[in-house]
Amino acid sequence: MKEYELFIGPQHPGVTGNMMYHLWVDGDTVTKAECNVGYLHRGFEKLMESRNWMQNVPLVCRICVPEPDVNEMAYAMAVEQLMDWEIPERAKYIRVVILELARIAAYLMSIGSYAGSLGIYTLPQWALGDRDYFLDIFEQLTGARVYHIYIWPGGVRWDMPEKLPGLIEKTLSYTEKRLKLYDDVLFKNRIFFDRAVGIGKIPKGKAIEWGVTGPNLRACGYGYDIRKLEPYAVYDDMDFEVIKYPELGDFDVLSDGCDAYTRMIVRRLEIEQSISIVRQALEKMPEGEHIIKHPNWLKWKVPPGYAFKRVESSKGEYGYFVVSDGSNKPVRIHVRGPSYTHGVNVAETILKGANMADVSQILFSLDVCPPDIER
Amino acid sequence: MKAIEIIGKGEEMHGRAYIPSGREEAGTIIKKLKENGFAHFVMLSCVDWIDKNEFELVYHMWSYEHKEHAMISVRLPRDNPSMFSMHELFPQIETYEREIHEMYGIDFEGNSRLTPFLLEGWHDTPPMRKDFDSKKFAEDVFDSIPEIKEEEDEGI
Amino acid sequence: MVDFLIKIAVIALYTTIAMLVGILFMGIGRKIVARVHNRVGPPVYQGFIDIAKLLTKKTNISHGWIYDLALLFSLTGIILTILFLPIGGVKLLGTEGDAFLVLYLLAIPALGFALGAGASGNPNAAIGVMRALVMMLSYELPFVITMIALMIYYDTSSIAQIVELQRARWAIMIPPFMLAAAVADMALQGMLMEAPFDIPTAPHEIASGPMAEFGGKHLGSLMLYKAGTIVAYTTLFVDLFLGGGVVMHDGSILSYIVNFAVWFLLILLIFTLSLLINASFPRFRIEQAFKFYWKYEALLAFISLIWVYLMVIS
Amino acid sequence: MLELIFTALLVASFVTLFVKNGRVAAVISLIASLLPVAAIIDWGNEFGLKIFSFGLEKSMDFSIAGITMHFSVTALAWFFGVMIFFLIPPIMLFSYSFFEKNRGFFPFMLFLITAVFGILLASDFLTLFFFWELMAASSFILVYMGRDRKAIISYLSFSVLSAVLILTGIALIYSQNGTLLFSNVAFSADEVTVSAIILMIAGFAVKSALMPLHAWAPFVYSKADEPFVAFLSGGLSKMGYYGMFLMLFALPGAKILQQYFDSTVATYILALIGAISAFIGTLLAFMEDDLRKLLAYSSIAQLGYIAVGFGIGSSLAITGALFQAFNHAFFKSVLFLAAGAVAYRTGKWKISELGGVAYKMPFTFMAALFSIFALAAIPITSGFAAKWLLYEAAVSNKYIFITPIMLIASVGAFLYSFRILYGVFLGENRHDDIKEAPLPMVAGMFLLVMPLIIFLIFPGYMLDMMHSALVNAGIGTVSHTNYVISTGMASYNTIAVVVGMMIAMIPAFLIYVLRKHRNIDFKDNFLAGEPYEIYGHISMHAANNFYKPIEDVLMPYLRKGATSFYMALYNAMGRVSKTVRRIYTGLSQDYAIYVAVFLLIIMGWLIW
Amino acid sequence: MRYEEWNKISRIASRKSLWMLHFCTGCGAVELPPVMTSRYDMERFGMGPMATPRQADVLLITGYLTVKTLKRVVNVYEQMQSPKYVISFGSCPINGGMYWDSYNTVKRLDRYLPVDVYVGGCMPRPEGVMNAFLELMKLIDEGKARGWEKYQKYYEQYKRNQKMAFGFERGKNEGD
Repeated sequence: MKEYELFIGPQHPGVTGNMMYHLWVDGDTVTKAECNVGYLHRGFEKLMESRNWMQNVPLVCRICVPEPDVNEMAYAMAVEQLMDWEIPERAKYIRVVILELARIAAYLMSIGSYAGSLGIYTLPQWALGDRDYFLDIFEQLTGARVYHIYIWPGGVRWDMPEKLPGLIEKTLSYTEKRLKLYDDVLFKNRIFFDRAVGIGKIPKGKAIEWGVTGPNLRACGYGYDIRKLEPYAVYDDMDFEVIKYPELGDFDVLSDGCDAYTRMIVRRLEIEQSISIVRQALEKMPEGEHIIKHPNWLKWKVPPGYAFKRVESSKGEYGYFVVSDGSNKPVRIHVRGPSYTHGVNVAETILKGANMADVSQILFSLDVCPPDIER
Repeated sequence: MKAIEIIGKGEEMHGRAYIPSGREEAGTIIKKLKENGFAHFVMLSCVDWIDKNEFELVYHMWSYEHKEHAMISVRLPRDNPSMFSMHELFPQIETYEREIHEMYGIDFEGNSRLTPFLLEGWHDTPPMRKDFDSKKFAEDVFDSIPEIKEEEDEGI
Repeated sequence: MVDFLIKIAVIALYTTIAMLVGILFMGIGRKIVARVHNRVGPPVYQGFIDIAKLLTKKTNISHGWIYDLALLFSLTGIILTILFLPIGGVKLLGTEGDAFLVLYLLAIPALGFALGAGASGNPNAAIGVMRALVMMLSYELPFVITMIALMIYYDTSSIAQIVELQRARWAIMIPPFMLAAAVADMALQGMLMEAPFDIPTAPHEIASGPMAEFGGKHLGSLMLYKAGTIVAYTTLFVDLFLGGGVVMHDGSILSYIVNFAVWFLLILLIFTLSLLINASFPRFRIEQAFKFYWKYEALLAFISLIWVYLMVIS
Repeated sequence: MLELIFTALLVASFVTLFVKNGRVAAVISLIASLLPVAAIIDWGNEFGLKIFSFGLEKSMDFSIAGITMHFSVTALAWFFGVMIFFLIPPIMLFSYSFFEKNRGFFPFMLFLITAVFGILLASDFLTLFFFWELMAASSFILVYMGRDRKAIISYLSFSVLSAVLILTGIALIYSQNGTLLFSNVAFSADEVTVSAIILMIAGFAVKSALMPLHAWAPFVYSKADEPFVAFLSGGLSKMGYYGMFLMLFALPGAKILQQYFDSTVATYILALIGAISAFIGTLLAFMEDDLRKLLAYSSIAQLGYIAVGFGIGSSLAITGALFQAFNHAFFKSVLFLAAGAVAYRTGKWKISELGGVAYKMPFTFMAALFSIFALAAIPITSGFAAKWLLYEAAVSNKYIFITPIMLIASVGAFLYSFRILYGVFLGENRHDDIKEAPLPMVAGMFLLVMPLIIFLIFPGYMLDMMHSALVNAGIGTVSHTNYVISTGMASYNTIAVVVGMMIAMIPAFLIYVLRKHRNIDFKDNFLAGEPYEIYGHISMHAANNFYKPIEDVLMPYLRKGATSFYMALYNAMGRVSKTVRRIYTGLSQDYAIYVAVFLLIIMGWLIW
Repeated sequence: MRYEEWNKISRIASRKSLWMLHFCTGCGAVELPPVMTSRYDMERFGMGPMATPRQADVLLITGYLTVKTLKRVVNVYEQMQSPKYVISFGSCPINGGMYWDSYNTVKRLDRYLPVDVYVGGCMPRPEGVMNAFLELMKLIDEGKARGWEKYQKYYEQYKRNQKMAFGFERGKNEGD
């Protein structure tokens, strides 16, 4: 046997969470990669089938740890569709605010971890420290730092406190200031160019066929964003442009796209975009109810039918397929996590032929999050 | 709906096309849709209709061109279910098929990688089937494990 | 006889102090990096605690006698190296060997470490050692060229002699050696395995590389080795370019203390500089580091060498 | 009595030719190979190694068919004799277990020893050439036994090249001087002499595998029997340097060259070639997967240092070069023997297929470890002193190109050393069914390691041994005591290093002893949390393409430069030899015509 | 030096230098980065993440354990060198938490590994995590953090329970 076997994960600093890539390496070139997941499999979909519609709300947010709100949002939207509910305007705006804040927090985490995989430990410290201020906002808004259980079918759980917009604005402007520092340390660093350009390339034209979504797809030059394609909440009122390769703002377009460099730059730019969306939403937010009146949770029955709702998460397209037969429990809820394609098929294919030193960089640049693969 | 036009059958469901299909023709339908702009394969999911004694496989596809979602539904009998693998059309279907094979016990002809995916050393009924009782299993297995009996000992 | 005993005592004292300084530096280094990270960081004596903990672990795992060589070689080699380096102008055994000897003595711990890592059988460790050796090949080229420049200029290869000859003027004040010192400082970055050259122990890539299987007393001795390398390499740099930190030459007790203090400050300065570079750069891939050293660094080093050569022959 | 030694060696070789049992042949050869050793020890009384004496004569004239062969032993020959003949008994001891059956190794090896003995004793060019060809012929037969076409063809063609170059040189010298006795030859700085010197040095350089003429070495070293290769690399390659030393310093070749070119450029080129040899050999070595080829490239590299020393030409440099030659003779023999021992047990040569041998063959590993320390010039063997002298020489002569190249080549030696250590001996434990090499093999290897440790502590003894050779050549020696070598630039005290190391080892030893440890199986390893048992077998030996990253950087340059050139050369040689083979018709008349034509050409050239 | 005194030095040193294993077994791992980084900075107490089990002293079970992960956790725990400690995060390792009826998560961790400190909550806040570390330091100081000794002493019982969870005892051979 000429190759040796390496395990990246489950207990390894170079893997995004609790999953494993089984690599066959010859010299320093990966000749074969196999993704091995299931370390986090809790059987959510099975558990949801035995809980009623409202009991599932605290469960769904636990599917994706770094950005739980997209789960709540997709689940709520799917249930609302089956119930044929129209939710209050204010709730929609609050949802946009929390979704975008969660996106910023998730991007900060992903940028921090990515920088860690490149060996610059200053940025993870800064980015994750700054992310904590967003968790403070969540705490004031929802009462929890990580699992918010805030977006319910029918609206949001509580109204936004009066003083919160001030805090949010303060945090956002602080983040904007910090982003300049991040640029100096990572995004405009010469060694980052050297390391990331041309690494982990998704072949041209394959991205859509392989099911690549989100920032990873936009880094390949396709301006597809579910917030634009299928606007949910009030995204059609928001003024923003989809960021895609090669329009990378004031960052140099060094590579021909689809690589780790472009993916990270797209993420970096989307933080600024999210900041502007949060500001717009806070500005335009109307007064009014935040939730519609619910039926009794224990007896709540949902009309039969199929519903599929997608939202744009920081990792890509997040979809909930909800099937109801008219009883008080769902027949089937199937979650489409973005990492399902990124982490398994795409990663296995693009790791083949990669340099061993780049494996962890590629995984972090794809922003693979194992909980949404295995649920 | 564009998808219904292309295939020539199906119904609209909450703004999405729902196309029922037979086991054999599913492959041609998906191929046809793929060629006609439905380039993004969203997911493959499975529903266990235990009352009707059948599994329903739902292929979700999305077209960036037409901005439209299509669900192709294939119903299979619950005993010895098997389906044709479509991983050659979209590579990620392989993973979905692995999961559904493991969770429902559906066999996919032509998929050579139906190895354990999420579970390890699983020998019971496939867990996502409706006749598998998760609560009972957990009680049987995990609650029956005894506690560690400690001796009365100063040292520990 | 009394002289001999005094000499032995001085050598033992200085070596012990050097090792303690090295351990202290590990704590100081973590503190400095923590400040860059906006953190408080551990106490400066953290290195002592870590090493004490590792050496008092209950279980110590070994992969056989070759694996234990890592412990024996790494600690022995680094102490031996320090014996041959003038510290604060005190020559210890500095007159008994020269710069080449020091270069090769530094290879003893590295090779011992490599043997231990190889004996653990872990592929991560083997790859880590491969990277460490390639790094060695990379940074040695510019470093030896600068060293040869010094040797040609001072017409001696003994470090003690070079320190002695810098009494009037530190080497770094001579124009070609400014360039050489800049090159040697980047080489030092590689020797100390700080970013962008912390490739051999990259945790995200190879799970801390050669150390993957080390724990307990073995890891403790490696930490001691690491502490020793910090002192050895920075001292080597200070001896070569900064006159060994010698500012007083009268041979009084006071001069020993002052020289020691200056030496301490200088190696702290060099070490801090390397930490600040470490905190602001990602790491290279190994072949990029190799290219960096052999292309740019070696070229600059060679320019300084030729400059010195022209100065000497004219 | 000298004839007796020659006769005894020849008789022994004929006897072993008819002995079928390898063990018996080995014993006979071992005894026979002690004869030259005894002679060396006896002569040692005059040249600095006083042990015992039985009054062996120092010179002899031997006439046959009107040609007189002049033999006499010089200090230089004696020093090379020490280097070479002390190698042979341990190799024979090793061969005792290595060859079950006598397949011709022993008779030709003894023949080879005879030839080497003759070369060293020869005191005229004709005798030298005669024995040189004897050496080439017998070693060719030993190479032929490896039954590898590439090896045979390249060795043959390079031997012929060497012979042609040397013979031409001798002819030129004869045409100038009319005599072939070393003592009577008087050189003058004219074109003919200079070209003779250069031709002869090139001829000798073939044998010592110097860079442009090294192409045969990897093929031959990787295919012939191990004990022979150990001697080929350890001993025979030194014969080339013996010849070079003879031409350059014993006969005043270096001075003539300097006079002729009016500068040191010729010798500088030799030094540069040596340094480049060392550098390229090192680079090629750490990219090689075949253990024997790796050692072959390593030989090319290590032998390059000797050429550097000769090229620099100062007393410091030549001392270093001779010291390096001595060290190389021993450590490289051990390494080849260790490779042989490993192959004897496992049957494998590829580094990527070996692994974990040290756990089963600890003594072989120990011997290899020490020789690798010597190879990498780690100051716990004598390997360092030699290189140190060379560096000192290069720096004190202000050789700003050669010194960095030499130093970096030496750092490169760490890389391939580790490749051998890890790839062959450490890493994944892949060989559960092997055991330690037989006792004679281990004993042979350890005998060869001994000098490396002795001369670590007392390098002065080594310098004493070469003292008269250097003085006779008018070079002068390096000031030294038994354990301190001083140059103008610095001094090196081996006792300080050894004692310092012992003291420095105390803390490490205390930690090692005071804290108990537990040995575990290598399967209980860090696999990112995965238990080994789930997978049954996990391949963990990262030895294939080990230095891939650096290979990726350097290979484009090397491919353009060295490798493709030599491959082209090899292909050309293949074509030439095919043509040559067409000439060998098998009819004796044809051969007679060839010989006549050849002689006519030679004579015509000489007369003209 | 007597064993007890040596022990005391060991305790003092290991209290102030707890190296934790970088192993995110569940969702609790998301609250570790804040603890590690500039906001809470656990390096103040000499704690830091380590890449491999041999180097580490503390194993953090950050949340629920699936059967598949438990196998790895046990392997990792056995590779660590004693004295070693286990801290469990969240409610899932205490009683199963949200996943009390899941077929794939083991519920009570102390039946498989000796746990020194539990942190409740879902998720535990960083302050709670910090408090757990301080608590562990206190326990070490008092000589009460002896989970590893307990594991050695009742090794058979732990092994039996682990095998039962992995499915060996259910009459089926795992891994085929």
